[in-house]
Amino acid sequence: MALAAIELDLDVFSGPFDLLLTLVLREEVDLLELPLADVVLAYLDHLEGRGELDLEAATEFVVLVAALLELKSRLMLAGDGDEELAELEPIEAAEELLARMLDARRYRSAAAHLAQLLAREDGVRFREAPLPLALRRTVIPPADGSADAAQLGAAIGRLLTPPPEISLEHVAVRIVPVAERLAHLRELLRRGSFSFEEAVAGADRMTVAVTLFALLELYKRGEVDWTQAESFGDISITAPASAGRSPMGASAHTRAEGAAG
Amino acid sequence: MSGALNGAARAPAETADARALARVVEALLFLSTDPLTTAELAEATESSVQDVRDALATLAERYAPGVSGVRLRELAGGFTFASDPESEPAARRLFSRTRLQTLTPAQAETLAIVGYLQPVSRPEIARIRGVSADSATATLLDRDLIEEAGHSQFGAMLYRTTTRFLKLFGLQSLDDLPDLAQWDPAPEEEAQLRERLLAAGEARAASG
Amino acid sequence: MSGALNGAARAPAETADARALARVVEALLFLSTDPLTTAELAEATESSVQDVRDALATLAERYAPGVSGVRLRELAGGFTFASDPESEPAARRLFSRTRLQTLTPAQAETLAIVGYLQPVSRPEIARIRGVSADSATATLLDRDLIEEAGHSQFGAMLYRTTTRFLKLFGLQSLDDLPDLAQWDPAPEEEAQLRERLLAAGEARAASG
Repeated sequence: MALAAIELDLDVFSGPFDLLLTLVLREEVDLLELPLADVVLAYLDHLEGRGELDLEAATEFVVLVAALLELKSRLMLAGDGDEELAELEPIEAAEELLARMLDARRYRSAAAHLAQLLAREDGVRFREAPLPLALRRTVIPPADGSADAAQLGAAIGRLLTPPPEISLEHVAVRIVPVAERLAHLRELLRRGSFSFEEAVAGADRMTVAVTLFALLELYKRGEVDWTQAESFGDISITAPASAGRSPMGASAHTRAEGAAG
Repeated sequence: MSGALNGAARAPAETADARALARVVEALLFLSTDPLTTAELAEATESSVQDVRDALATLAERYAPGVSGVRLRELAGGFTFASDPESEPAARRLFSRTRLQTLTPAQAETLAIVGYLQPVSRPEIARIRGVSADSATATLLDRDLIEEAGHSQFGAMLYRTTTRFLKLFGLQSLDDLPDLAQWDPAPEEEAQLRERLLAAGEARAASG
Repeated sequence: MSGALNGAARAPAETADARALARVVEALLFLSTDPLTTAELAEATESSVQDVRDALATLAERYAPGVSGVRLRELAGGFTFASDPESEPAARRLFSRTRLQTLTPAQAETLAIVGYLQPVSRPEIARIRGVSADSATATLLDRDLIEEAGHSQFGAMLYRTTTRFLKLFGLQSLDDLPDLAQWDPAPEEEAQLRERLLAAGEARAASG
């Protein structure tokens, strides 16, 4: 028996299971919108209906669903940048992932909006008849010599240009080393107390995030004390009142320093 | 019925010249596949833009819902005639050629990205979607909803939306697309997401 | 059949159903490229031929000369809308002007590839451009800027430029095509232009 016999009736798709696979591979059904749990439930229903277990078909099903699951989780993790993400500090990776998720979400919502617009225009057609012959005959061809051959040369020049090493440039997050931020905070601390705002004046989002991470690190090591009067308020940072405050533990140190380097 | 038409004759169409202009504008809109701007109509009819506007107002009454099976629509920066949806069942029976089918989610998403970011390259679309956009892009090109728009500085082909896109989606211009920020999560939700991601990232770093 | 267009049939259009049918027939005639017979219209609208005739009579009044710039005409066994001849001068101004198009980037690129490499096959053009060249090739053929030049050894159609191409660009012969040195990023390379274009195209395709 074939898995094709399993009929699915889901929001995004209804039809036989093997067609679903084809459509997923051709990107005509969005895997991200496909509830795999429902697919599994439909399969279990199917099994129950038959009253017997075809071991071969069951194995095939498990393999296929596992492959779909893996594919789907990769999609959800925004695929192509995984190696890059792995090299980022956790906080950087989190920011990058967040930015990507928000972006994906914006365009997914925009896509839903477009689908609504299209649905609103359902049943509207336009005339697409060619012009009557009498009018078509009046087409005026551009005059001889009116085109510039230089545009042909320019087009070839563009086509001869090899692509740059693939352009992750516009994707890549600027790397802000924690060590540099640690040094910056220590330098400020030597001059007495300061506020977090001062420490990150004019800095970009990534630097702000890494500075906060560095600040946490200094706090763990007992090098600073900080207070924040209210949520989202400025943070004031001072040298610790008692120098005897013990650090959080050697293992945390080692890991953070390893990451910072 | 002719009664509706006579009743529609307001001030602008009262002179014989104004009525003649409305007829010519009507014929041009009928002939043209693309929406025509008031400037194009004025130039073709050798009239003022104001006279063209008056003619369009006359036609809007002549082609009002319930009066005519054809509607005068303002789309893609110009004016065009379109069928009234009430005739769709009959149109479906008569014409084998179907109108634009609905878009798959992948196509809608790709179209949204091109709509908002144009001109935009395929690698960039793929980056935002997290998956390749090749087949969706090809289909959208095929359906004349997007078109090529030169090359990026890195040599990748750039894409933009077409006039047909605006027409089929009932838009006057790209400015009719709502601000993307309206789909941003609330600040609390964003903060929550950030925390969860950070926690996951730290767990991964600790285990790795 | 005779008399379908003379305005004798006022009474039927007085009912709401008859008016609705007239609107749908109007929309179908508007959308159709070819004349439609009363039988076709009756089938599409699921009405009787007599009701369709009455609807056509109503439309004949609505689209009478001097009333509308579009005419309802009975041709070769069917009905069709056509623009009124009074609009022809304006239509000529409008459509002959918009026909004077410059080359789109895709067309310029395809034309440049044919110009410099001729004879060249469509698959080769697509490989160099990294995207399909079908629609650009069709337009260039249509405008008589390129023409077919036999088949390659693998059976693909080959293209070359035409005399019209030389005239349009004001060239005496293909030798007058601009020297590429000023646009060539690596003029010192020994390889043939064709090989280098294919290599760059494939690199672009690989990079997305």
